[in-house]
Amino acid sequence: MVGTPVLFIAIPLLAAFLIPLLGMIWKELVRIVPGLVLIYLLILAVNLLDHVMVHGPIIEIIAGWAPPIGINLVFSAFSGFLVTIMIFLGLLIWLYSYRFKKNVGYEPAKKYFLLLMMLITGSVGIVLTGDIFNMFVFIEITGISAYGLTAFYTGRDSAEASFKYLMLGSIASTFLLLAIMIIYSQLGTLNMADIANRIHTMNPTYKIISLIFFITALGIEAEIFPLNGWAPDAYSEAPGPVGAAFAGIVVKASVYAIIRYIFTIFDVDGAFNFLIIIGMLTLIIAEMAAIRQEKLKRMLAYSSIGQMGLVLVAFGFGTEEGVYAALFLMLNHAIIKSLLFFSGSYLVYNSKDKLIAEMNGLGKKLPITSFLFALGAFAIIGLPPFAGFWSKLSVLTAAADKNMIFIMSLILFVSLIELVYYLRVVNRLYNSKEKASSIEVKKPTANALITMLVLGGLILLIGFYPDVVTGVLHKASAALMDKSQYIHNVLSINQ
Amino acid sequence: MKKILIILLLAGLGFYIATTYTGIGFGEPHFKHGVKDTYLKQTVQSLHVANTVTAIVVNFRGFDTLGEVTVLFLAVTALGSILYKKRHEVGVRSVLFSSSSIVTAGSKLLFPAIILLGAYVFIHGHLTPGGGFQGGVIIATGFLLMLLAYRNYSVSHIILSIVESIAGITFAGIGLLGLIYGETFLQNFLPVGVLNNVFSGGIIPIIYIAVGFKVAAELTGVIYTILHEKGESNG
Amino acid sequence: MELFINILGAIVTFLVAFIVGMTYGGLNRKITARVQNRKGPPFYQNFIDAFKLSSKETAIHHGIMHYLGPAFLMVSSVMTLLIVPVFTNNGWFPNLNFKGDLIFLIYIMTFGPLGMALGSGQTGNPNAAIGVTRGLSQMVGFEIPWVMALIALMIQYHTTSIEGLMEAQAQTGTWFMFSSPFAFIAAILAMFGMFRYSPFDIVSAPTELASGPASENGGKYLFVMMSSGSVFTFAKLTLYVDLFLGGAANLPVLLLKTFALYLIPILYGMTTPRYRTEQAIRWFWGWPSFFGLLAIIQAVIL
Amino acid sequence: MATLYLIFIIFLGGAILTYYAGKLGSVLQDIIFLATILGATSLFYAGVHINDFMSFNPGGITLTWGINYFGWLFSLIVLGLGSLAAVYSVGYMKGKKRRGYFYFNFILSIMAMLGILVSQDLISFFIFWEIMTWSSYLMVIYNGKDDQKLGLKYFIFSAIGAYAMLMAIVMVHSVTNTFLIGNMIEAYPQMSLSWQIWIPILFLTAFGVKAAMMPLHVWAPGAYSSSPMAYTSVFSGALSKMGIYGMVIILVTMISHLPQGIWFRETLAWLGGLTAALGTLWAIKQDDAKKLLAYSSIAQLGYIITGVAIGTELGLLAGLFLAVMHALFKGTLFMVVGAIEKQTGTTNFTEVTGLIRKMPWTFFSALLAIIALAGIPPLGGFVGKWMLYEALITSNHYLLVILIFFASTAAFLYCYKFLFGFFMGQEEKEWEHVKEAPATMVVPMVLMALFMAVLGSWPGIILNPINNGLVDLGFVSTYKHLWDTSILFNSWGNQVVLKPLLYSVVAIFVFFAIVLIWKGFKGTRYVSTKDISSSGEVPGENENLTFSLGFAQPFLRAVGPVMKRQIDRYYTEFADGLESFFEFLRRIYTGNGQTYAIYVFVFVVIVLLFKDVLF
Amino acid sequence: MDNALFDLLDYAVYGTAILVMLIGIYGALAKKSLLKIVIGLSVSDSGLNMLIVAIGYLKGGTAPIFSPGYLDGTNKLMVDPVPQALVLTAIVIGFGVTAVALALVIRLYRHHGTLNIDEIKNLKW
Repeated sequence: MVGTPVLFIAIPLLAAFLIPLLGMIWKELVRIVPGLVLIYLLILAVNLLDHVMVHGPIIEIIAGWAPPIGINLVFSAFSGFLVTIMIFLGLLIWLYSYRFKKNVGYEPAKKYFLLLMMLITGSVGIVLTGDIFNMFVFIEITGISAYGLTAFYTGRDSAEASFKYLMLGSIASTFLLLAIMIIYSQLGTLNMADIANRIHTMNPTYKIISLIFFITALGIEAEIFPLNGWAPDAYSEAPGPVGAAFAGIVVKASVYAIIRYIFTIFDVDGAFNFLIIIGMLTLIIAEMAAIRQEKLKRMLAYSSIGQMGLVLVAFGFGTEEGVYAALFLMLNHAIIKSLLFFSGSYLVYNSKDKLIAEMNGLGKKLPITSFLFALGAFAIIGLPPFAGFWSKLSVLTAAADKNMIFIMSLILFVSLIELVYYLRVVNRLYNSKEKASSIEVKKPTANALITMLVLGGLILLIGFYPDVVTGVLHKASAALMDKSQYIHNVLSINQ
Repeated sequence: MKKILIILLLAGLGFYIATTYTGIGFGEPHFKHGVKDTYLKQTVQSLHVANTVTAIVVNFRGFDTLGEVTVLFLAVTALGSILYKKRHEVGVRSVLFSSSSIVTAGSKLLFPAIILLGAYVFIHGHLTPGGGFQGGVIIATGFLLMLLAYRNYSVSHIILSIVESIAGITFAGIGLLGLIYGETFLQNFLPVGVLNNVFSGGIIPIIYIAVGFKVAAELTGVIYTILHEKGESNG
Repeated sequence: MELFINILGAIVTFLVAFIVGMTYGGLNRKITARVQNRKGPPFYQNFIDAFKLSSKETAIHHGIMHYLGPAFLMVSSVMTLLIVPVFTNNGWFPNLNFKGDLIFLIYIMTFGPLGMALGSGQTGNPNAAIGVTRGLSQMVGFEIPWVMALIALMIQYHTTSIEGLMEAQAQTGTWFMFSSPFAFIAAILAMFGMFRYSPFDIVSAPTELASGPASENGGKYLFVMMSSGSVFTFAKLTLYVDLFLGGAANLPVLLLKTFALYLIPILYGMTTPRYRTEQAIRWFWGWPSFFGLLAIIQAVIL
Repeated sequence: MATLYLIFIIFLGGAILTYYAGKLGSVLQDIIFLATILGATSLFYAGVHINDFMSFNPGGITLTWGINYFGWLFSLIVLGLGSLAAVYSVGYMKGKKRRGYFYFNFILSIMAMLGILVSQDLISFFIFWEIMTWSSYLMVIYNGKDDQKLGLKYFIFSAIGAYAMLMAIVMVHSVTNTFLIGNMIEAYPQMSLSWQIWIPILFLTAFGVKAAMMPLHVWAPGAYSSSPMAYTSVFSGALSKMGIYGMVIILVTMISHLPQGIWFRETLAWLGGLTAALGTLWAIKQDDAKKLLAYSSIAQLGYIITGVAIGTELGLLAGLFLAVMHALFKGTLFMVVGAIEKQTGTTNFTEVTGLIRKMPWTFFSALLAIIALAGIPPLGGFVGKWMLYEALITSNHYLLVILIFFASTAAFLYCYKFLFGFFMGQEEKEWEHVKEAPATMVVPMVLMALFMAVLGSWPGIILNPINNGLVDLGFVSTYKHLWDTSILFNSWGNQVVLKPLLYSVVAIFVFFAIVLIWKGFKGTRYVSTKDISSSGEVPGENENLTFSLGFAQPFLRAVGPVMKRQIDRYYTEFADGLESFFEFLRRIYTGNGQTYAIYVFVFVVIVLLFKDVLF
Repeated sequence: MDNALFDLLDYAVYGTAILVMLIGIYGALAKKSLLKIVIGLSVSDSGLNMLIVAIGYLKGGTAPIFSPGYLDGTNKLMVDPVPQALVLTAIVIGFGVTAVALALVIRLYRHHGTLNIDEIKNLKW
């Protein structure tokens, strides 16, 4: 063992407090340190995940008080898997945004990397924590970092996007607190396992009301329709890598939270169907909105929302297969959507007014970037032999096993819409009828290229050889499904 | 129309919230196996801390507090990022009036007292109501007063940031020390002392003092940053 | 030896067909002239023309396809002749009767016109191409009732070979003309188009301009074309006789029956002015096809 | 059996190598490209045993690869045509840009098609199917001037098909728990009736799209005509056959067990017939050779679909034989167009005329291919047509046979138009310099043309593998019963003996050819095609009187009502309607943060109100 | 004092808290000025915090502080300290959010020259 799960939180926090000091010593450290931290965390995560695969979940207690009393972190196959993805992605995002734009000065860079690191930490915290109030705190950490990052560019609209995000975010925290307090006032505990253990003693009406509040609050973060008004704006106005971070990290954490509540904490069966309903709604509406977008990033944003809807649907099946599918989707979405955001930012960067219509012929000017974008587009549509195919297949298989033919056909119909708008962009990239533009081509930096190539390679790797991930996914989904084991694991820890 | 809709919505929401909470009953115990009893017992028994709330905030749920401090830290960072301007764009102070001498003199007089009060509050956080947050806020009020009173009063950003950082490092560092000397993060590894002594409660006062500094510095920073925002230029 | 006799028989058949076809052509000209109150050429005029054309020297050509066009045409006519049994219940001149069937026949009949079309296409004469497209269009028109009639026969008697149909006809003892009247009508109406006499002489449009495949051909080319046309006429008439009129056991009967059939399109044409192409097509898809449909219905019911 | 792995590795590696070899030199690139395709092809025929299967388990899914006789039959089309087209491509691509891109996708599509044939499980089938789709899509947008979004249309329709297939696959999986095709076939009779109906429909949709079946054909004209011709020969010749391949499997293994199967067959057969008829009519209307051939491909696929759909042995034989023939003649014709495009720069009939003397070999191949296409004896096309008619007549499809007949007769019009438009007509100064295409392009065309001629009299060469394939699918052998090396039978016992017919045709033709060329070329003088008398006028040097506009106008006027509206329009209108609905829908996102906040509360209150229903 | 009044008072605490919260939300939803929206959010936070503290209350309980004098009189009822601790966190977080919100308002005002939320919708659809 290289360390314990708490280091996922402690180390970045320590680093975050250190960064301003380090920055006074050498300015470049501000950019380097977060990367080092993330590299360390990645090593830690991979090691722990490896350990967890064999030896079962690690329950870390904090401040020396056993679970119902103190706060605990749970690094199970499920949460560990998500944490690993998040940190990996975080590292790539860091690498990509290292010198993302040359003209960014010291102060903004410091803040950018700080906020980015804390965004990742917050999300990791959401996934790891075993305490509902602690989760609230991490959600807020993530939230504030996200507001700051959204408004990072001092252009006109980013503040608007950020404000919308903030407004909905604070409504979300209101609901979250309300829900937490309902639970607390009924059961007198904040520990997830403890709550799960005793939830059946709770008055069902209150239980459902608190569940609704939870879903609403977390749904805002997880971009569920109709709570996702902030999302397209925030995605499109935030810097490109941050968009990737939202799609790949923040939303995943929120979805995790919803899933944790529904699968582990509450024992409300109707919640699964509800997940399917809102998931489908989200998926359909988002994809329909995406097809009419004129700006690439906004399109990607809607597409992300849709994907999350699909993830929720997959979770909503409530079967292990469904969970497997959902996790696979999350993994793929993290990889592919990041690639799309990464390459897309350079495409946007090089087109007038950020319009898709202005992207004619970029395939020639930015060959690698465009190629990778096309690869990502193909993958996210679910074309074999790329990564996206396997997840789409598993979602459909899960649906078919639940005999939900209608849901299946809807998913496929929506995939068709998705295909249309992605291919429109790809078609444009490789359309040689370019408009004479005087804008000089801004080539991606070397580190950005490396990042994109890594992601592209991963897409191909998973596509050709899904076995690299399926083992972990199966373990992870089994871990989520086994609720009593979770409760037992957490509550049996005694100092 | 829209307002009616909103009112209806809120009425509906209020109805559900109200039924939920009134069902709980005010001032009555609603649950049997809650954690609060353990907290009340353990505060005195193993931590030797008088203020249970402090014990919960700093020790039992110290992790929350670490997150909370981070939130503040992030708020300051985000604020700085959002309001960041390149140097040549920096505007003048937006307080357009000079305060009267009564205010300036009074502020100067009060300032040390306020700081002292703040310090007292966070140093005694584990004994009396109050603590790092409260004390920090009080100190920040002092700076707010000074900023309002003196047009050219300036606080060094660098110092603020150093204070912030060191305080934060202290908190997180103590947590990690707990991991090293004890078994878990944020575990108390110092002797707990005697109940109701200033030097009691192990790491709790240290952390709370650090929090106090941090909150003071951060709140001051927030106020300072917002005040320095360029105002309407037609004054 | 047998092969030799077969080849000899084929050549004899060809010669007979050539002579009979030429004569019918001449008679056609004569009859037409009489109806139009002209004297008209003698009935052997065609032979004279043929002799004249064949003895002409060829001096120019327009390229290889131009050369070969008439040869294609000849293949089509001769093959049709070889496939169609000339005499019923007669060991003579079996030719290739057993080697092909009606579907083959239908297709081999289109071989020539297409080849010829290519030949004339190479001349570069626009009128040739215009004629060709008209001809092909018209073909699409008349093939429909024609095929319908044939299919009606095929499905009624469960055979696609001409021999088989003739046997069936002989067994029932009734000419198909009477037992399958609709098929007969459809086939006869289709024949109007097949023979390309007025009002379906759209291809060559002889009265206004020199169009159609023949427009750049002279001398030997025209001779081969002419003889091919004569042979083709005879072959087709024989086919009709075989299928609908009970066949013919010997030459006089054959001549009688074929000539009687030959008169039908000629006489119809004399009374009718030429159609436009699309009118012709629509005509064929009208009543003739309707009769073809009736024929099929009849065949299915029986 | 590891040979199969090796083949796919060769393909993949070759594709990547070829892509990057362009930086080193174009000759090297050509060599690697040819080596890949030819090497893999020869390896396939040398080292892969039929009916030898192997399994492996990626991602916990059992996949099986191996080839049976039926697949082997199609592999002939894919690899045979693929190799020839590859040779042709080398000439075609000389001096063009983005050769690496072209070669890469070329190799990938060949690989994907082969992959489809060796897949014995639905997942690898689907994977290869999709690889085939996107690699061909990339070819469609190769020219980069996709103004009408033809590539997009192609992809969308392919995706509709692919998703339908995916749905069926998943449905099958939920019953059988495996993805093996064999298990699917076994489990099929036990499924519930609605699934028994839906699964074939979904599969047939997928295959129908690739086989350009009406009404799913609308992508085809654009896609066929806008991809580079060297590829289109494969695209139309081989790739569309994958649809037929799948269709036959579904029809034989599933629908024949279904009591309601007759409706499937009839519908499909009629759709095939309509496809043939409408495809032909639209082909006649085209002025561009690529478009003409594209519509003609649709029509030809219609015949094939009809043949396989009626499901009798003769029908299947006919359909599959036509499939092989179509690969041959349409491959050749697209190559011809490619050659002309390369030499003259255009493929429009109204621009290019009189190439016969400049490109004689091209003309020769085109002539034979057209004769085969038209189904005129004695070339191979006739065999297929004959079998199709006989199959239709003997299985009581009387109206359908007339429809088919109409289509194939009308096809003469465009056949003639094709030959006339390019090769006949007056020779223009503009095209004086045009030379015959390079040998690498001519040789494949001529080879295929000759093969077609051979097939016309010895169809047994192809009928034998078809027979083997059908036996593999569970039919009794039709050898000596429906066909012999050069004799065809129908089920009523009638026959066509091809060899003597061929000999007589050749004999007569040669005889009269000699009569006509008696004095030889020396005796006669070639005159310019300008030296003609047209309505009494002799055209000048710069006048071009070639009749090329409004070709077959009277015929089109006659069938006018049928062609008033393209099916395309319905799709376009539907899509437009959908998009405006989406446009309306996305106004939910008003841009006002407050509204979004209100949505949140609306959501909460609604869910609270209906909480008893929802939870 | 009769019991009914007590009961009413009991509810009044919750009621007030909820009412404050709803008023805050109303402000956030219905007011056009960005500042008022931020204030509204802030107010609703306060209401919520009141509610949370109210939940922790126990009748007759004292503050959960074991001050020197307290330990002697044993077994006195104490109110639930947990909600208080939570509220502390919630307040601080609320502060952070409000600070960021104000900063954003400043930015928006800087760019748009208005605080009317209806006019700040460059991003839509």
